[in-house]
Amino acid sequence: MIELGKYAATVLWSYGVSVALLAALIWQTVAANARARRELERQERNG
Amino acid sequence: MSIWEYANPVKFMRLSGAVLPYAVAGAAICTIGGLVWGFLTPQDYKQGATVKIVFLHVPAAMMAINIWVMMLAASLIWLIRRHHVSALAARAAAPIGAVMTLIALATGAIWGQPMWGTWWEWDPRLTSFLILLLFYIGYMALWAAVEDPDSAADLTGVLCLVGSVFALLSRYAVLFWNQGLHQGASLSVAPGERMSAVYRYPLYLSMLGFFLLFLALLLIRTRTEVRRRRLAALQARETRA
Amino acid sequence: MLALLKRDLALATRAGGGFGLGVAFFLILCALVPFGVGPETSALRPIASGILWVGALLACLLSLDRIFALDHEDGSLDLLATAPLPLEGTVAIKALAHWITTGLPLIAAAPVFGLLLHLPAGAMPWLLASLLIGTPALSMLGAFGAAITVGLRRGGLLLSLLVLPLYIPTLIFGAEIVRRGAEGGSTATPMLFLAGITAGVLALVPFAAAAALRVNLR
Amino acid sequence: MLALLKRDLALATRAGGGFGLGVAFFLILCALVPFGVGPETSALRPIASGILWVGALLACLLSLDRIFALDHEDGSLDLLATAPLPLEGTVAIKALAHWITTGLPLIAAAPVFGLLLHLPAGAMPWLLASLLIGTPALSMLGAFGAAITVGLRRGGLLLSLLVLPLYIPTLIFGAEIVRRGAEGGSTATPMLFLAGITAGVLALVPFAAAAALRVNLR
Amino acid sequence: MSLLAVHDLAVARGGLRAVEGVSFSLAPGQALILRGPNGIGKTTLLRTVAGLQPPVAGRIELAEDAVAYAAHADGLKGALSVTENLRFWAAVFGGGDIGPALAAMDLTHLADRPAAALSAGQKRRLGLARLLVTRRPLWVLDEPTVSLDAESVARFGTAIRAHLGQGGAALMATHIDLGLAEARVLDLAGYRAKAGQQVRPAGFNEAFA
Amino acid sequence: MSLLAVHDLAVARGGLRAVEGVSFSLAPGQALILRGPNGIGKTTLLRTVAGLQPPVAGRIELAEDAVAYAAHADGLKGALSVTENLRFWAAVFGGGDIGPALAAMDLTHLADRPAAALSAGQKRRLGLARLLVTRRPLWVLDEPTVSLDAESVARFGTAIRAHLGQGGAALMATHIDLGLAEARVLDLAGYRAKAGQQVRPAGFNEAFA
Ligand code: HEM
Ligand SMILES: Nc1ncnc2c1ncn2[C@@H]1O[C@H](COP(=O)(O)OP(=O)(O)OP(=O)(O)O)[C@@H](O)[C@H]1O
Ligand SMILES: Nc1ncnc2c1ncn2[C@@H]1O[C@H](COP(=O)(O)OP(=O)(O)OP(=O)(O)O)[C@@H](O)[C@H]1O
Ligand SMILES: [Mg+2]
Ligand SMILES: [Mg+2]
Repeated sequence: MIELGKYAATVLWSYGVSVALLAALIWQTVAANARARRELERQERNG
Repeated sequence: MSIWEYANPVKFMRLSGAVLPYAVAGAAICTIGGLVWGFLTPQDYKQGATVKIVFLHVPAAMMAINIWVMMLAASLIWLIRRHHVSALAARAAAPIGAVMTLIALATGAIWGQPMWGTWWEWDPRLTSFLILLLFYIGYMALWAAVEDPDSAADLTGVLCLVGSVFALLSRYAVLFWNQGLHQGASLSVAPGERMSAVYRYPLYLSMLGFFLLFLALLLIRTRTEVRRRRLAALQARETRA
Repeated sequence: MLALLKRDLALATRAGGGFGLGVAFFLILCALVPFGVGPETSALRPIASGILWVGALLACLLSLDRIFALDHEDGSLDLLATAPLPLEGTVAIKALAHWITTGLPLIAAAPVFGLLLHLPAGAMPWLLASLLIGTPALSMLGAFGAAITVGLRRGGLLLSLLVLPLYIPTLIFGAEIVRRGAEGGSTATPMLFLAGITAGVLALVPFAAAAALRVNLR
Repeated sequence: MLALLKRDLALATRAGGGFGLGVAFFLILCALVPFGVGPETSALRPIASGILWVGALLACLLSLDRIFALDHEDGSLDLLATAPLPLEGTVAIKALAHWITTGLPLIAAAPVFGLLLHLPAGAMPWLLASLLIGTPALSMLGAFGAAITVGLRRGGLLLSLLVLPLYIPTLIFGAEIVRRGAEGGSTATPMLFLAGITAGVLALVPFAAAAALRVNLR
Repeated sequence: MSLLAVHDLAVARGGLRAVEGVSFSLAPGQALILRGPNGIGKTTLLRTVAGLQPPVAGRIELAEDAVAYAAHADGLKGALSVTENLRFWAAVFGGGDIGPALAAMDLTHLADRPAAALSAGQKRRLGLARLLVTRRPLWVLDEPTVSLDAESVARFGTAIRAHLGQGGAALMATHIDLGLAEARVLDLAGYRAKAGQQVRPAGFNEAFA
Repeated sequence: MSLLAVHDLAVARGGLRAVEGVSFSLAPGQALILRGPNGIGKTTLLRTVAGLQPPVAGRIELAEDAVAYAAHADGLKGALSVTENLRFWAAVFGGGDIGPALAAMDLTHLADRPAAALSAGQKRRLGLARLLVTRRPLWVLDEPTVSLDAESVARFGTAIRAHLGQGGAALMATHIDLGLAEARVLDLAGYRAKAGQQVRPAGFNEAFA
C-alpha cells in the first residue's frame, strides 16, 4: 500500500468524489444513449 | 467534399460510430493510466501527498473552461451555418462541462482544507469557477425548458454568446473585487518554480485522458441527442399526417 | 392520494419540470451576497445563518406558482376538484410534493452553501434541524398563497407579497435556532416555537387553501 | 416610440399594473434581513450596502416577466413586431419603461431602507449614485432574459437563473462603490467600470434581446 | 329513478345570474344536449352540476360521486406518457385497469407516447378514455367535439352510445351537431335570467346593480 | 402592379413544412380567402406573409411596411380605454386621427369605456378599427370573424369592402362564410407538403426525419 501520510483522507476524498462524479456522468450518458436507441428502434419498427 | 457535410446527421452517425471505439479506448487508457500513475507519484516535500490531487484538479479545471469555449464555437456554427448536429453537440457538451467544473471545485475545496485551512475562500479563481458553474446550469436549464427544438437551439445559442461575454466580464470584476490565494499556472511559469518531471508527465497523460474522455462522452451524448431528435421527428410527422 | 403525489414528483423530475431550479437559485443567491457584502470571512460568518434562511425562503417562494397554476391551466384542477379526494387532501399532497421537490433539495444543499458563506461548523446541525422543521410550513403557506393567486395571470410578485409576511415567524425562529446553536446557547425555546408553528400550519392551512381554491375554481 | 413608452407607463400605473409591488418586495426583503441576521447595528451596518444592492436586484428581477409576457399573451407583441418600429427599439423602450416603473422607485426608496439597515450616512450618496448608474443595466439585461423566456409557461424561476449570473459584474462594482464610499476611499475606478458596463449593455443587449424575441415570435 | 334531477335552477357567472328556472332530469341511458347562443350560460350550468360552483337558486339532485366532468382542457400532462396520464386518473378515481379504456379509444399503439406528441384528435380520445376509467355514470361534457374533425366526432358518438348502453347518462353543451339523434335537446335561450331585484343576489354585480 | 406576390412559397411550423408550392398575387382592390382543413398551415402562411417568420422556400414580394396583421388576439389592453388603445396603435403606425375609425366601427359612444368592459363583438370591432388606423394597404387577417354574431359579421364585410374600394387588399384565412362574394378563394388542401428528403430542411423535425 502506498504511503499517503497525514493527508490520506484529503487525497482519498478527492479521488473518491471525482471518480464518483465521473462514474455518474458516464453511467447517465450510456443509459440515456441506450434508452434513446431502444425507443427509436421501437418507433422505427412500429411506424 | 467540405467538412460541413459531416454536420449531416446520417453522416455524423456513421462517422462518430466509427471513431467512437477508439475514443472510448483511448479515454479509458489515458484517464485510468494518468490517474493511477499520478496516484503513485511520491510525496512532495512541501505539499505532502496532496500533490496527487493535481492530476484530477488541473485537467478538470482545464476542460471546464475549454468545454465552454467549444460550446461557444458550436453555437456560433449553428447560428451562422445552421448545422443541426452542431447545436446538438453544444447541448451534449454542457453536462460534461458542468461535471468538470464540479470536479475542479470539489477537489479544490478538499485540497484547500489542509493547504489554506478553509474549504472555501472567495478567491478570484475559485469564484470565477463558481460563476462558470452558474452559466452551465442556466444553459442546461434553458435547453430543458424550451419545447420546440429549433427555438431551443437558437435561444441557447444566443444565451451562450451573451453568457460568454459576461463570464469574461465577471472574471475581471472578481479580480478587481478580491485578490486571491490560488497559485498561478505552474506549468508555464518561471523555470525555478517549474513542476518537476515526476509530476509533469503523469499530469500530461491525465490531461490527455480527460480530453479523450470528454471526446468520447461528447460523441455518445451527441448520438443520443440525434436519436432523440429523430424519434421526435418521426412522431411529429406521424402526428401531423 | 399516493397517485397524486407520485404524479407530481414525476412531473417535477421530468424535463421542463423545474426540479433543481430552486437549488440553483439558492446557489446563485449565496454567491451574490459576498459580491455585495465583501469576501471577508469576518463579514460573512455572522450573517451566514440569516442569509441561508432568507435564501431558502426565496428559493421556495419562486417555485410556488407552479403548485397550482399549471394544473389550473390544463384543467387538471377542475377534474381533481370533482374527484373523490377531498380538496384539502389535494392541497396537502401538493404542498408535500412541493416540499419534497424544493424543500428537501434545499436542505441537502444547505451544508455546501454553509461552507461557501463560512457558517461556523457548530451551527451546521442546527441549520439542518431548523430547516427540516421549518420548511414544511413554508411549503404549506406557499400553497395557500398559490391557491389565492391561482386565477391571476403573472401573479408572481403579488404571490411573493402575500406569502412573505406569513413567513416571518418561521424565519425569526429558524434563524434564531441557528444563531443560538452557533454560540452554543440553548435552542430549546425557538425549536419549540418553530415546531409549534409548523404543526399548526400543517393542521389548519389546508382548509384555508382549499377554500381559496374553491373560490377560484368557481 | 414615445407612444409605446407612454402606454407602458400608463399600464404600469393603472390598477393591476403592479406599480409599487417592486418597492413593496424590496421593503419586505429589507425587513426580513434583520430577522435573519439579528437586529444589532453592529451586525447590520457592515452588510447594509450589500443587502440594499442585492435587494434592489431581486426586486427588479421579480417584475421582469411582465416586460414582454403580457404583450405576448394578448397579441400586442405580434403587432409591434409588424409595426414600423425596429424590434430593437421596442426592446429598448420596454426596458426603459421597466426601469422607470421599477428602478426609479427603488432608488427613491433606497435612502429610507438604508436607514432601516443603519447604512452609514456617508455612504448614502454613493448608494444613490451607484444605483442610478447601475440599475439601467439591470433592466436591460432583464429584458434580454424576459425575451428569451417569453414563450414559456411559468418561466419565472428560469428567468432568474438566466439573468442573475449576468447581473454579477454590475453588482460587484455597484456594491464596491458604496463600500469604498463609506470608507472614504476612491470610487473613481469602480464607478468607471460600472458606467462602462451599463453603456455597453445598453448599446449591445437590445440586439440580442430582439433576436431572442424574433425566435420566440416565430 | 333518475341519475340527475335539476329543479328550478339558477346559476351565476361574474356576479350576475346567467340562466334561471331550468329544470330537467336524466335517467340511465339518456342524453341531454344543452344549446343556446354564446354567453347564455351553458358552461356555467355544467360547472354547477359538476359541483364546481354553487347554484344561486334551485336544487340539484345527484348521487354523490356520480359525475365525471370534462371541458376543453383535458387535464393531460404533456410530459407524461398516455399510460401514465390514464393510470393517474384511474388511481384518483378509485383504481381499475386502464387496458379496456385504451383499447376502446384505439390508443393501445400510442400507449408509450408522451401526451405532448399527440395530435389534437388523439388528445381528445385520451380525454374520453379518462371518462371511461372514472367509471362514473353521469358524464358532463362541455363542447366535447371542439376542434375535432369528422372522423373523431364519429368515434366520440360511438363512445357516448356505449356509455348510454351500459346505463350511463350524459349532459352535453354544444353548438354543432354531435350526430346523436337519440339525445334530447334543451335550448337555454328561453331561460335567460331577467334583470330585477333578486331575493338573494348572485354577487356584487347583482347586489349593487 | 400587385400589392403582394407570392412565388412557390413553402412555410414551416414546428420544424416541418406545412404547405409548399403556393403562388398567388393580390392587386389593389382584391381579396383572397385561404381555406383548408385544420392544421393545414393557414395561420403559418399568414404569419410568414406578415413577416413574423421566415419562409422556408420561395419568395414573397411586398412593399415595405405594407402589411397590417390581425389574429385572434387583438392586442388590446383591458386597463386602457377604447380611445387610448386606438390612439396608441395610431401613434405606433405613424399617427393620424382616430375619429373616422371609431365612427366607421360604430364605437364612438364607447370611446371612454375601458377595453376590459367590452363584449366579445365590441372587442372585435375595436380590433378592426385598429386595422383602419394603421393606414396600411394590405390586411392579413386570421379567422377575423371567430366568435362574432351575424350582425357583426355583416359590419366586418362592410369594412372590408370599403378598404378594397380605397385600393387596399386583404388576405384572409377562415373556415366559415364571410359573405364576401367578390373574394377569390384559395384552398390550401392541394398544397400540403409531402414528406421526403429536403435540400434545405425547415427545422429539426425535417432534418432528422
Ligand atoms: C475550490 C476551488 C478551486 C478552483 C475552482 C480551482 C481552479 C483551478 C484552475 C482553473 C486551475 C487551472 C489553472 C491553469 O492551469 O491556468 C487550477 C490549478 C491549480 N490549482 Fe486550483 N482551484 C481550486 C482550489 C485549489 C486549491 C485549494 C489548491 C491547493 C492548495 C489548488 C491548487 C492548484 C494547483 C497546484 C494548480 C496547478 C496550477 C497549474 O499547474 O496550472 N487549487 N485550479
Ligand atoms: N370570468 C368571467 N367573468 C365575468 N363574466 C363572465 C366570465 N366568464 C364568462 N362570463 C359571462 O358569463 C356568462 C355565461 O358564460 P358561459 O361561459 O357560461 O356561456 P356559454 O353559454 O358557455 O357560452 P359559449 O357558447 O360561448 O361557451 C356570459 O355572459 C359571459 O359573458
Ligand atoms: N407550436 C407548435 N409546434 C409544433 N407544431 C405546431 C405548433 N402550432 C401548430 N403546429 C402545427 O403546424 C401545422 C400548421 O398549423 P396552423 O396553425 O398554421 O394551421 P391552420 O391551418 O391555421 O389550422 P386551423 O384551421 O386549426 O387554424 C399544424 O399541423 C399544427 O399541428
Ligand atoms: Mg361555454
Ligand atoms: Mg389557424
